[in-house]
Amino acid sequence: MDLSLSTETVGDRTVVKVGGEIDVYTAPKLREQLVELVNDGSYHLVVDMEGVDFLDSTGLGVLVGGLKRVRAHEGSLRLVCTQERILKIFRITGLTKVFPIHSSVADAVSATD
Amino acid sequence: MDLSLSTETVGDRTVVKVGGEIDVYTAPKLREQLVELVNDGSYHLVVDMEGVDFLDSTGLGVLVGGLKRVRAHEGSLRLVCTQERILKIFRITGLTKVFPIHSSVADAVSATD
Amino acid sequence: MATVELRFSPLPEHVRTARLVAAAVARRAGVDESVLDELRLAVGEACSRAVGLHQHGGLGGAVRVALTDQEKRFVIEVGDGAGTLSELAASSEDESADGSDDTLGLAVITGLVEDVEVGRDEAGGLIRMSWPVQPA
Amino acid sequence: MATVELRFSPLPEHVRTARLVAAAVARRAGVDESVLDELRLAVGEACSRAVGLHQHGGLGGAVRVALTDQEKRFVIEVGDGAGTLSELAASSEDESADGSDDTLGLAVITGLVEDVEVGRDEAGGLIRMSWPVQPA
Ligand SMILES: Nc1ncnc2c1ncn2[C@@H]1O[C@H](COP(=O)(O)OP(=O)(O)O)[C@@H](O)[C@H]1O
Ligand SMILES: Nc1ncnc2c1ncn2[C@@H]1O[C@H](COP(=O)(O)OP(=O)(O)O)[C@@H](O)[C@H]1O
Repeated sequence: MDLSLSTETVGDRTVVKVGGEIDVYTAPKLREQLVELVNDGSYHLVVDMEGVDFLDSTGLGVLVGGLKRVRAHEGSLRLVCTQERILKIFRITGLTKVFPIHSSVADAVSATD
Repeated sequence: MDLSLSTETVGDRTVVKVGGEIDVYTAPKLREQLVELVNDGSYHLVVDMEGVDFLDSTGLGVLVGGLKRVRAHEGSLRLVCTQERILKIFRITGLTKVFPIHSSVADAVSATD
Repeated sequence: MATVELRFSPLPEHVRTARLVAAAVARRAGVDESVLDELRLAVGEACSRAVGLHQHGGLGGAVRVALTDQEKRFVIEVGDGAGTLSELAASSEDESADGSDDTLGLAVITGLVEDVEVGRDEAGGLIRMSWPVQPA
Repeated sequence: MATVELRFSPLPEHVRTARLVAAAVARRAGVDESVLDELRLAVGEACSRAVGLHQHGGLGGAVRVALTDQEKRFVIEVGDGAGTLSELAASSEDESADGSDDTLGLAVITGLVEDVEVGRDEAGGLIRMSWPVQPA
């Protein structure tokens, strides 16, 4: 299955809803999307991963890249993820310490820490 | 997907309902079933192919083998099939001339020609 | 080189894998959805035939499926390693088999696929088939 | 010989095919359903890494995935043809890449798979992983 992407603005946050497979083949599309948002001045991103079926390290790399980009503008990148399978991948790579991970979009858009 | 088989007696006919894929891997199971029925004295068979998703020449070979077996006992082997994809395979191999093909089990069990 | 090449030991269960791979790679290469069913069936037939040859001959070795994405055609080659056996089998009628599978298999392939060549290479028989690719 | 072997030109799209094939063959070999997701991911990581090495090195050739059904283990080997490049890449930090994919990839593999060896053969790097098989 391919990657699907949609964005929505909620207050000062931009929610990127991702669906399908984020892998070595589709990750470039996600990277483009994140780069474009930052270039357009969206520095507070929420990536909603609830619709993601598959995530590999290329996808993780793109998310880390996105985080670096928004941080260069004092921004934030928060994830929404409750799928154990996906959370495990963040855990084994130590990235749960790098990304704030929320259990709902509502949580993520209102978070401020 | 694997092959599923179930049999039912309707008057003097035995209806074999086949589901799934009949291919080089699963065809032996269908062969066994047909051989067993003939050995048990069921010589008038109706093979219901409506649940078949995939059929290859190994499957055709097993049906032809079944036909030979029942004919050795003056029996019959009728097929039920309305799926164009499956019918095409019988057509290109000339087997529509060999098997009576019916559009419903009711038709097949009442056919006498 | 082929875009994707699959080799498998001559067992019926791997024919399913070959069908799966051929259809997935063909779809991705731009072969029309409407012919994917036929392609899957044709590849399965060619592989079943190769597996049968290996098994009848008591041969080890591998069946090879090469998938090549050319500009305008998607090419599938299925090669057995049955040497000269593959010729014998193609011409002889195997009376012991139900309904002479080998003849039926070739009938299905030639009935379904417009562009098909049944030939041979060093290892044994080689069936070459191709389908048009939609411009991306 | 491997039960099933896949070779593909080093393009990201074929990594999906490799995942698909590995999972299908492993399932059929009797690898437990509960680890198939991890197996799929690990194979994808190993293949992505191999594709990356070929692409960074501007190399042609092929990535090889060998699937071997042993008595009690299902073994997957992923080999690149990147020669000595595969060592360099494993140790160097690629600062231009987002988040150093190669390190993440290895972290995922070693985090997921209990039995894994990262080594090499004549052609280049070789990642060997195995999973238990349920008795049929
Ligand atoms: N066309 C195929 N190619 C490769 N693997 C397949 C294919 N179809 C099914 N499989 C895999 O084989 C597994 C077992 O299929 P099945 O036919 O149900 O097995 P069994 O014969 O062991 O009952 C399936 O769960 C699926 O992942
Ligand atoms: N894991 C996979 N391995 C091989 N082929 C796949 C896999 N997932 C999907 N495909 C095949 O690739 C086709 C195209 O997938 P998709 O990602 O939607 O393509 P595209 O990038 O062209 O939009 C699918 O229809 C499917 O048959």
